[in-house]
Amino acid sequence: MMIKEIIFYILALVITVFSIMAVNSRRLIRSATYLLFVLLATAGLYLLLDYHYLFAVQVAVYAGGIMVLFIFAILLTQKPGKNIRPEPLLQRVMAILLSSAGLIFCGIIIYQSVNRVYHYVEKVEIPVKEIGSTLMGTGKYEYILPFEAISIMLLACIVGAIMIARKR
Amino acid sequence: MNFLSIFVIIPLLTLFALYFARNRKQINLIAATGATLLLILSGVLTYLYLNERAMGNDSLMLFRADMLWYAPFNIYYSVGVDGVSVAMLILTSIIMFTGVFASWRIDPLPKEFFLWFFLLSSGVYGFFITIDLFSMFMFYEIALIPMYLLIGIWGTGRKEYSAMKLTLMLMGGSALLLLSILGIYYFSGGDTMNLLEIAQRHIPIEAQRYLFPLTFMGFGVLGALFPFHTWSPDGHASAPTAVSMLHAGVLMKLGGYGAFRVAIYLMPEAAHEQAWIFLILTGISVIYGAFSAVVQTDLKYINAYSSVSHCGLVLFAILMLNETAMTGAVMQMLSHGLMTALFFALIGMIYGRTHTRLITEMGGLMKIIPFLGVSYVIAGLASLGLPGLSGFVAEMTIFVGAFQESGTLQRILTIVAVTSIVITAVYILRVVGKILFGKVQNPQHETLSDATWWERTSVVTLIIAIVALGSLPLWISDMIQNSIMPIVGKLMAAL
Amino acid sequence: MGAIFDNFGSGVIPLEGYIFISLIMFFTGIYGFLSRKSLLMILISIEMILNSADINFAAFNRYLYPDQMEGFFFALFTIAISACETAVAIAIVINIYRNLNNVEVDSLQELQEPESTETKTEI
Amino acid sequence: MEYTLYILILPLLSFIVLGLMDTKWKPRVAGTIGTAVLTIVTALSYYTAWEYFSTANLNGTYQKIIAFNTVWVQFNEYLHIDMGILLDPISVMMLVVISTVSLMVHIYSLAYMKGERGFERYYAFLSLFSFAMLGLVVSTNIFQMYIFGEMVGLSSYLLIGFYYTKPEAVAASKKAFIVTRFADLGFLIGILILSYYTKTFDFGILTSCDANVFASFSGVTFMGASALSWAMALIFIGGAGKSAMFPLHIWLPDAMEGPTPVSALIHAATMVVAGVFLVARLFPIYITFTPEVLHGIAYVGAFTSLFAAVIAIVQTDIKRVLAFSTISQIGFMMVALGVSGYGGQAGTGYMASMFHLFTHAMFKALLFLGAGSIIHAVHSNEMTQMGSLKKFLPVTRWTFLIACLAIAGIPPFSGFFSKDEILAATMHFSPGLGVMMTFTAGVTAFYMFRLYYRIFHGKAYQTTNGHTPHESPVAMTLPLVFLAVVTIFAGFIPFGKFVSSDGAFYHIHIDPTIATISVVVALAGIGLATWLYRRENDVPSVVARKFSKIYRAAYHRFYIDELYLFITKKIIFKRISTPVAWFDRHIIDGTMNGLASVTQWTSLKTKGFQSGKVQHYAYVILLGTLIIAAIVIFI
Repeated sequence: MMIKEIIFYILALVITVFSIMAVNSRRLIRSATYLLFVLLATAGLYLLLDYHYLFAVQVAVYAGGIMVLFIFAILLTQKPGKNIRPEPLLQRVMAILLSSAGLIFCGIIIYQSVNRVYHYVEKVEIPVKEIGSTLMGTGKYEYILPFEAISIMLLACIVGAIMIARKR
Repeated sequence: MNFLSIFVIIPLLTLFALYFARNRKQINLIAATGATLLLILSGVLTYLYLNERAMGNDSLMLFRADMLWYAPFNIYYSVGVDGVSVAMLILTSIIMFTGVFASWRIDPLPKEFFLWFFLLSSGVYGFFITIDLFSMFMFYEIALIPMYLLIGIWGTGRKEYSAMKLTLMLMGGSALLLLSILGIYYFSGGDTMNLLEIAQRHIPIEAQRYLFPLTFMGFGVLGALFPFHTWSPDGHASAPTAVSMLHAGVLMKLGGYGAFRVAIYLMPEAAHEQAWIFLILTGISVIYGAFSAVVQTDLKYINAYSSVSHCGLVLFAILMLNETAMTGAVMQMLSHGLMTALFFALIGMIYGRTHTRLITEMGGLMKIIPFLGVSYVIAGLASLGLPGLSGFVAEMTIFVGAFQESGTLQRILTIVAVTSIVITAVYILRVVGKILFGKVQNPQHETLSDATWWERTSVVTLIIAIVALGSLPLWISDMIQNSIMPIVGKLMAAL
Repeated sequence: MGAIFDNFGSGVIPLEGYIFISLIMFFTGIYGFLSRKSLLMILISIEMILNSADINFAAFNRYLYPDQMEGFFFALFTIAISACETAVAIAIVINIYRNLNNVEVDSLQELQEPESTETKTEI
Repeated sequence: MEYTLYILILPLLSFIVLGLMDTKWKPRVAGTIGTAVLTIVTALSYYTAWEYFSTANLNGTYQKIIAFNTVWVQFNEYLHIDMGILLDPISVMMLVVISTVSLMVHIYSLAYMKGERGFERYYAFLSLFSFAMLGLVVSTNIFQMYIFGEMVGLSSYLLIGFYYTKPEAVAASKKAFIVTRFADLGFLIGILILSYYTKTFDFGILTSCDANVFASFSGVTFMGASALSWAMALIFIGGAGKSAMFPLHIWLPDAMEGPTPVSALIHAATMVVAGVFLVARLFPIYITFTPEVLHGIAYVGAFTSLFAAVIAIVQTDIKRVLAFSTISQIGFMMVALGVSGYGGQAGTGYMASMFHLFTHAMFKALLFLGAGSIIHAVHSNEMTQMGSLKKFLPVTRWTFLIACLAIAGIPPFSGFFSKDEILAATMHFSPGLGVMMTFTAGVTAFYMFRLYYRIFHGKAYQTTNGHTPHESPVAMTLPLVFLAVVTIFAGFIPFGKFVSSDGAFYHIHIDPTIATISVVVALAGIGLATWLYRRENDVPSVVARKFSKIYRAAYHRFYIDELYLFITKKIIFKRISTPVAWFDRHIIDGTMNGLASVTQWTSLKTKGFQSGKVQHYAYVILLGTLIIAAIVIFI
């Protein structure tokens, strides 16, 4: 089982390194690329958790759809090869202070508190059929209502995006 | 619902009727009708009141009626009048009446002006007829808020500044009041807001000790208590004529009336204990206002400071806590209301002609506008306490009453207050001499026209009231005195 | 975190591992959100924050309540919503770019009270 | 005797009617109404006097009669102001004096004020004055006296300021009102003290000198003097203000800016003796309880008398000479009251004071009306512009001479008798004071004849632009003649029969020594004046140069006015009022404005938190969340 562990640590390393690089990069297009790596690594985590469907969605929606949007937006708004002006040092320092404070704070809490016995249940992959019926069902622990809400929201979102972005 | 409520309803009806008025003539007609009805009503009330008393009805408040308004806090709309309120209602009616005539040519927006004017007056009437603490407070607020717009829109000079200052300071006062009203409600048992009921109970002395200054100061702000008087010079100087009249004539009386009706009546022990602090302040007011008036050059400022001095005398007399002085205080409220309204009316009329209020730029007006000139002299004489005019009776009642208190502080302050009559003479005669007598300063003034009929109506009504009060004071002082007796009785019992 | 070291090499990936990764991602996103000026960078940071939440949902579901699917679906919906959000946000960004010719967050001042004009009214 | 009420009501009605009508009526109508009313009042007064002195006599003592009394305002169960009519010898005498002089002035003014702008107003004010003055003298209580005193002050103010376009007249009227008001302040405080202890305002009770009434005064002292002394001294200040006693005399010379008949009525005969009347009214209290205050009054009176007489010597405005002479003569009256005892022969001073009041009213009114006649002819007040007027104004000249002789104290004119009694009483009290008053009498004779000679004799009259002076019309000379006749014969009235300190009969008898001395002194004064001023010569200017310092000081009235000016302008205006007004605007109002500014400043500063920057908000939200979470978890 070592292989799983190794993969996990590799993914963790990738996420850590690339997320930090993503937020620090001077070029937007690089940031977007690093973000892509982060998202893909996350997808890898889902795979480790045996959520294959989630993995697929993550790759398709995030890494596929959203990233394409980002890249388009970046290409539309940025001149290629030009760095962004660095932000004021004070702002960055303050942001680092706050986020590291939050990190430490939450880390301590997790370190001290998460000691519950848990089981790792292996190989319990959720069949897509079950996912589909749960998503469409109306009973307890079934999700037709959010599903519909999301669908309407997506519609609204499409309309809204078109309305906002179109030329006047 | 009894007939006292008509005092509140008539202004509201007038207000409603004004909404349909189309031109200035109709507006004036409606406003004058409303004001006349109120004047008649106050006459009827006086007659009924005296009649009822003559028939031997000696309950504290006559024409009582209650209507539940908000049960959880025991808020009632309860009305009732005694001699003091009747006197105040007469005063309000007279000043409303003359105020309408004094603003016959108000510009711009006559309709809106009268709308606010009548709304304000309904608040004032409400305040005087109600005997429920909360309703009292509500009507008090109704009377204050329109002032902001009336000064801010129709005023002159630094009107926005003055309106803001006046409203903020008076609001500050009413914040103290709200606090004290809630305190009184809570400490008197928390089940009634009715003044008469609360008076029957005993508010613990510890509570009185801080509720009394709150109440007194809250009302004192409106009564131009030193050092909370500074809204008065600016406010009066900027306000339009009728508003100055109503404000100095009636609204400042709300302070005195409230201090007497709420602070002294409900908290006699604390009144005895803390009277000396406020006595000193009011003593300062009296003399300080007079001295300040001596060097002012703006007619309205002179009058505003003189109001500080005279209203200081009202609070001063109330704090003497004896029957004679308190009667004098109420008389002084009446007298000051009438004469200061007359003053402001005349100043407005003179200003409307000369377009200046600086006494250095006027002179010899007596020859050009004799009617206004003579009226101004009469107002001045009333103000400096000439026998036969209202000021004298009021001031003498106060002085004699105050002198009956044998404490050293009271003695000294009484003598200090008495000296104000000389200083008053100094500044009144200075103004009269400067603007009315002597040579005409500005050749353009030579062609000014004398008072029109509506101005005459307004001025003559006030003069008649002043002379009537000053030469036949007995009936009204009796009426007031009889109503003050129970309050003084309670005060004496608290000793 | 002790669990990570205890279980190191045992082949079992502890829950804390996932939580810590998501934690790092979350605060990196926060950092990006607070420190960057570009609207697109802010958006990228937001994506990271949302993503870190997704990881938690999935991990908790798998580790604590493996028989149920709440976390799973929540992550699913979050992904959908973040997609919507990104689409709209990017539309807005492009619109802003058209109007202002840049995408810096500080240049959005239309609704802000002007700072220099201190209208000190005398009272 | 209810009809006495009409003595008060008629002038009041006249005032109201004339005042309301103002210029709607022709001047002649207004004048006629005013004069007619006053004629009726005079007739009523005479009838009252006749009826009173013939009926109110009980066992040789005159009773006090309350003809009318009503409560005007009630302060508490025992203090109330009444309005009423009290008849006793002095009030009846005053009724006669006032109505006579007033009637004369009314008639005189018909001609004197003819064609003046505001003629109707003038008569209205005269009626008001008559009302107030008559009301004052018949007061039944001290507060009524105060009230009518105020109204007298008012009408004096209005009449002095009659020529209201003249700045001097306005200033003078203001000064008169304020100075008397200041004095009335003392009066009022005195009344307050007195009434607090005695629980009454009523003269009947007060002057009965019932020890029970004054019992509560016992042991009450303030700054070394008893409360009663303070009260009585303060009340005297009120009287001193009205009667122009030093140092409150300054308003009277300036009051001469008013029309001359007004000066005759108000500032010579009636209003200025209100103070004397007040002291006389309260005389029993003074003599019984506070003789030290009474003696103080005597000294104040004596000093004022001499002081004013000295100033009168050097004044050149004829009305001012008369004004200072009035002050001086009132000083005489005050001295007489001050030195008087109570009852019988000891009460000479009291009787003499009243007697002098009576005769002085007549001859001083005559002098003023005569001066008016002269001014009417010459159109100037300055004696430097007069001289040798005797041939132009025969009637005026002879009547003026009679008055001058009377005031100088030459028998058989009325002044002699009254002044002689005063000197006798003073001499009896203290020889020093007596000598001083005798000297003052001599000075009086001197300055009066200086006045007389400089007007009617001396240098020839310079006619300016063809205008020659001519005798005044009959309406003016008639009062002069009438008053002159009264002046000649009034001395023979057995005054002691009517007025005495205790109401009992008192027989005047003239002390030959004192009479001789006073006549000799008066003649010496007249002789000196004759030598100096009968013919135009340069002796007066030589003397004036020799004593230039004193002369100048006296001419400037010993700079008392300047002192007052300093106090009002420099102290009250500059040192008190201006700082107070500044304090109010800047400190008190500044504090209020400061509070508002602090509020505004705070909100301006805190407004920065609402930067409108999303990252700012996010930062604060997160920080807040963290802190709250930390608090919840760790604490």
